[in-house]
Amino acid sequence: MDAYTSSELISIFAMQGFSGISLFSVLLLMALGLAIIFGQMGVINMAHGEFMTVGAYTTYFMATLTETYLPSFMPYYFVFAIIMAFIVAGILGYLVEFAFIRHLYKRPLDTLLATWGLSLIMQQSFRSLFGAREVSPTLPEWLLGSYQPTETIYIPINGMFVLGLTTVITIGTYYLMFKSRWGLRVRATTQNRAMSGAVGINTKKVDRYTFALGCGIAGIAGAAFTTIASTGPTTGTLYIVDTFMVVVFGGAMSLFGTIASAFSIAQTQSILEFFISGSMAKVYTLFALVLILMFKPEGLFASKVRR
Amino acid sequence: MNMQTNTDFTLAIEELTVSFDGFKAVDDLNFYLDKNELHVIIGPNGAGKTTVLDLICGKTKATSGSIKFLNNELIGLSEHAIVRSGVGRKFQTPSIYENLTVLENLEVSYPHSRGVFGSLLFKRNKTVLDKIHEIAHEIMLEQMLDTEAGLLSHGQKQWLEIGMLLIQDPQLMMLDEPVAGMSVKEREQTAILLNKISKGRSVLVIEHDMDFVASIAHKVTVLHQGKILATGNMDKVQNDPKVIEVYLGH
Amino acid sequence: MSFVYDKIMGGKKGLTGLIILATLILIIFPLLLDSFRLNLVGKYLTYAFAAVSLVLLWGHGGILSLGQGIFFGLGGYAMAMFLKLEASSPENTTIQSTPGIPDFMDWNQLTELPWFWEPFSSLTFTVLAVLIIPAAFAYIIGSAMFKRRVGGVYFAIITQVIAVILTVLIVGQQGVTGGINGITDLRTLHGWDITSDSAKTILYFINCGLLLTVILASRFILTSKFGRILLAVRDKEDRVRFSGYDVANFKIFIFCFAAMISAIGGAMFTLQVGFMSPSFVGIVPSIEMVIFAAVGGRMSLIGAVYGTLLINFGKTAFSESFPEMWLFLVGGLFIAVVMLFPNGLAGLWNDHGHHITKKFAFIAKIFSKSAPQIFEKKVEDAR
Amino acid sequence: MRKTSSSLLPNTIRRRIAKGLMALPAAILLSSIGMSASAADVNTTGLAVTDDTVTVGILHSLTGTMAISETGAQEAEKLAISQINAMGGILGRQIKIIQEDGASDWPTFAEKGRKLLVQDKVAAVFGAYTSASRKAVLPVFEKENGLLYYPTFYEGLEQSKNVIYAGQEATQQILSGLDWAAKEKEAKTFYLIGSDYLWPRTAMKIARKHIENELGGTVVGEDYKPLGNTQFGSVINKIRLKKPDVIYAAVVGGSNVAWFKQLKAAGITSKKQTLMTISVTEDDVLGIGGENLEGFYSVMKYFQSQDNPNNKAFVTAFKEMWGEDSVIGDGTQAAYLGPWLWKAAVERAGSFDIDKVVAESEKGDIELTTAPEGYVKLHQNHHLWSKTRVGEWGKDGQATVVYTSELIEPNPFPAGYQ
Repeated sequence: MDAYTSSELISIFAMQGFSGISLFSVLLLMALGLAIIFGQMGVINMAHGEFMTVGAYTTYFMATLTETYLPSFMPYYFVFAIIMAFIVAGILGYLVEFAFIRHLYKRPLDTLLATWGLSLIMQQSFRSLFGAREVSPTLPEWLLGSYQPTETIYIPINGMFVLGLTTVITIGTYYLMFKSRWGLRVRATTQNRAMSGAVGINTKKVDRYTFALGCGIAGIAGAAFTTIASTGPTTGTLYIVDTFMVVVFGGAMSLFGTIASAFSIAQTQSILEFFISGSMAKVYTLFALVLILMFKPEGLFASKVRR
Repeated sequence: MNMQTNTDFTLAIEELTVSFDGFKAVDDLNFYLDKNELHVIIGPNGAGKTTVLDLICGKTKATSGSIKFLNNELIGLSEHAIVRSGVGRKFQTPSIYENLTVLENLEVSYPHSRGVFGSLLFKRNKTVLDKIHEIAHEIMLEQMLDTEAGLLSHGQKQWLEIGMLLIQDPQLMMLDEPVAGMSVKEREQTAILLNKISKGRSVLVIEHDMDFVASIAHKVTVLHQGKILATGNMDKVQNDPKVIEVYLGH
Repeated sequence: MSFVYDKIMGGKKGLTGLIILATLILIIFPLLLDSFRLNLVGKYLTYAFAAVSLVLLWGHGGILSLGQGIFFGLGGYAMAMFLKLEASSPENTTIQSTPGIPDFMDWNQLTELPWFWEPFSSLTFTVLAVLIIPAAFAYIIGSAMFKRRVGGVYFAIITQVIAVILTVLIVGQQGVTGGINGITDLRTLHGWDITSDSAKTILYFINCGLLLTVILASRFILTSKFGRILLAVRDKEDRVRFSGYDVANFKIFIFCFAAMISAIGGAMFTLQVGFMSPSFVGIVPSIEMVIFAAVGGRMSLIGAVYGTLLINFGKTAFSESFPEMWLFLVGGLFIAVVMLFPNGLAGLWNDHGHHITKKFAFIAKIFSKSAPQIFEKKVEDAR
Repeated sequence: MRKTSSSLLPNTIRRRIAKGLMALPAAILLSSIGMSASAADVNTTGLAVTDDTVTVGILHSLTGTMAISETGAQEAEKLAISQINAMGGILGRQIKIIQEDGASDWPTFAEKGRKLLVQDKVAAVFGAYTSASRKAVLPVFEKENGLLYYPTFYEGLEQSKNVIYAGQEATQQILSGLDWAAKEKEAKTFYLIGSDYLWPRTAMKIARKHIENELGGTVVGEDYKPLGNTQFGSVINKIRLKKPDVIYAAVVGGSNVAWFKQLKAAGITSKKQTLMTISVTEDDVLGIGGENLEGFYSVMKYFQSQDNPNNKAFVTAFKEMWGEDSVIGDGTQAAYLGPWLWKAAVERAGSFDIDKVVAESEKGDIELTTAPEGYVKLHQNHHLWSKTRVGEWGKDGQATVVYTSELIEPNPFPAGYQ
């Protein structure tokens, strides 16, 4: 084996640390929307991955539009694409809630089946609209490449971008759900529907907007992921299991739990991948999760409830 | 079991404490229940009444202390072992199997063939049916054996759950609010029922309805913030100044 | 006799349903369908084992397993390992650098058979393995989960993760498992050519026989006191526990039994289709199995078989006539089942006639509004 | 079939001529071109052949994860068939297509393959793409004696009577590319990375043996990621640690996109690092983006940019049929060869009978001088003689061919590489 200078090793160490953090921000961004929909509302949304894909395709659509009609706007379009992704996925979520989720709040396991059907329909819609091939939006120059704090350290800019975006969205979600009056209504509704209705909260409206918000965040996640991965009709299926894992492992009701869970899963996987070759890193990570969940079925950070 | 001194009690709870994230729902509780005694626990909301029942039947794990039933320690036993040793418990809201008939509800509660394979090979023979009819008669549901339990009135559901305990012939029966949601007439019938079933076993009841308590209780304990405020017969407790303060002060 | 009649056949109503099903799969299908279609039906009926297992587990026990594919796969792989060893005799594999081991091992530079493959050269061991390995695996998962009272959604998701782990493991360890390609090219069972038409027909009938037996055994369980306790656990778990039952044991038992049934289906699948691959272990097949049970009516054993047949016929028919559209139709069907017929086919069967027509009229209205050309045909078919 | 209407006119004329010729003694006809022999003569095994049509199957994934890659292949097959029909078909018969969806699901491939052979009695099937789908349908084709034209590069180690392999087997694709890297780039150390399934693992096995035994180089790392994996951060760091002269990659599908985007983001570009891949075609570039690939090399037998008359005609026809935006990758071109190879063999056999067509194909002298990739010849072992090319990707998503090998003999069971 070649000899390495200590500065090289430090650089690798730093970059490895960042790739763990980068995976963490990806997992967290994926899980945030679901933490609201599944954690707060109890809806097992198997189409969550497809809502991310909606965000990704929206970004692609915006990129194509900008490239064709407003090429000089290319450096800035991405920010608008993210907003559009949120709006489009949110509206779609709003409609889906209206069309059938609202009839199923009392049957959570049935939401799983219905949303699975929905995910099939959405996948085929993507295929019909955008074709079966993977697409990739042209990214603005400033999102490409890497930041070099020293000669040997390369920090991917898209990774930092996702990290930053995740931070903003997480803080935003926190304030919305736990500090704002609206969040109070959401939490009241999910904890006691009848009582919330009685004290004058329009629970139907709260449900619909909460679901739309969760889907909107999924859309943002999808838009952000166009910078690191691909977009195809079945992209969503790649994410869905990981997403559920993060939310469940963290303890479904807890935002902090979701963050901690994303962090521990990401670091475990990232470090294992560095030392173990092949797919086994994934197997070990998932296996550890299942073991822990068997001992702590309520998830890592669910608070003890007096029963 | 004769090594112990307090052999006379059906139930002996000593220094029992449970805390949820630092909040002590039951705090250093000492409580004794005699054979053939019908004891009612009263107290304001959040006093820890239901938690005490949960602790006895193993639903909640105690932080410290001891619960002895017929001189056997219950803490550490699993729920089904506690039930099999002779402790029956009715829940606050009637907890019956709505999709099964009254007969099937009682049959499921019949204390035989409780293992997996026993239940697969269980046969509904004459002994079983006789016992079911006997209990159904006692809880005034003999005419409704083939009715789906979900169709019963609220009061009848309460009786059915009591019947499901009775069929197991427990030494200690714990009833959490047995007359909640009942009509006046049903309350009277329930009082008679409880007086009848307390013969030959100990009964622990949680109840809010003071008239009902007065009509059944041999002894009353007032629980407040996880501690015993007063204990004794109904008159004594009702006139206790601390009790009056707790009830009126709120 | 009356015991058998009441307990297993399910009385007059149950017996009628069973006879209709038996007539359909044992007489009508073999008479109407050519050997290709009959083999297809045979393949679908192997999924019905898993659907029936979900009726027990989910419909009656309230335990939603999104991992029945695990057990279907374990059963299928056990059988495939036996058949593969037979297909890999040194004479058949002279072209390999190490003759006498399965081809995919040779491709992955293995030079000898891994130890855990050895016993699978015995058919007796294999048959036992098909039944016992999945049940034992279910026992481990079940004890860990149910003793700790993991249930509901968590159980569903954990079983799903286990399915993912197993898939990644099988794909990643391709030297000993055949990887993503699976174990392919299985031809003979003790010298009997299982790819011939006559063999396929015989296997079809064996499969039907096993399926009917499994339904009868499940009936027996459901009509026993165990069956009522299962329902009781589903509706009021605490009450059962405080009636002196060790609830976990009941759940573990039914989970193991369901695993065993699914595994029989998997083994029959391997025999009839001639290969096994990780695509039967993962999430997608596992969820599809739940859908089969849901479409049939989650409480009905026989309904599960019809649900499986209906979805798979539909899938094949749609994909032949509109290959680019079938996901729309299948997806729409899932949603419709959940929204409009929560009790599935069995529920429709039990409902009154006018009720059915009303519901159909409703769907027809929705469908004709949203996508006239595509859906019209389906509505006609459904009628 | 969208644009075949243009071929209708010559067809009807031809058919009329054929009908007129029917009046002549059969012997003259058969000896002349054998075009209008009756269905019974050209088909003794009950295939779906009538007096003026012959039915073939196309079996690719239209749905599921593989639809991405298989779209081009089925488009090319349809193009070739429509061109053949426009030329008068095969043995005077128009080719009819029955298309089935494999749905990216191997058992579905087996089911549909069996349906095409048993129910539709097709004379040939063009289809399958992944190794797994081929392995799934293979026993069916052998059992039912069907004929499959398999359109993509693959791991080798297989030779079935019932399959014609139109893509390269692994040694054809790999060896000369590595030789080129060792010679031109003076590469000594290699880092191998692939998706975790049979083809990349077999390809890497061959590459490793060649690097270690023939080139005197070393493999400094070998990694396989699960299919669909989108996180390459740790692997990229490992690569940085090992500093290989060449990264040798066989990552497929959606993972491929993530892999190249993350490489670029990590600052690993062609300016500093030689990267050679055996799994990127023009199709994949659409998803990956040319800017992420610029300067990296692909080893393929065909690139869309190839400058020869055959290819120009092919690209024009393909775009005319499937749209101006179409791109054509290696697998698409190989798929296009399938119907032509079949046509050549059928016409020489004078029959659609599978055994006769296979027998002609096995003579080892069927050649296509009109192949877009240049020239190919069918070897006795059912694979094609072909040239291997190294292409350097440009920002526009097209590759410049920087190296073309000699015609390489296919060798599905390479001694010393197993």
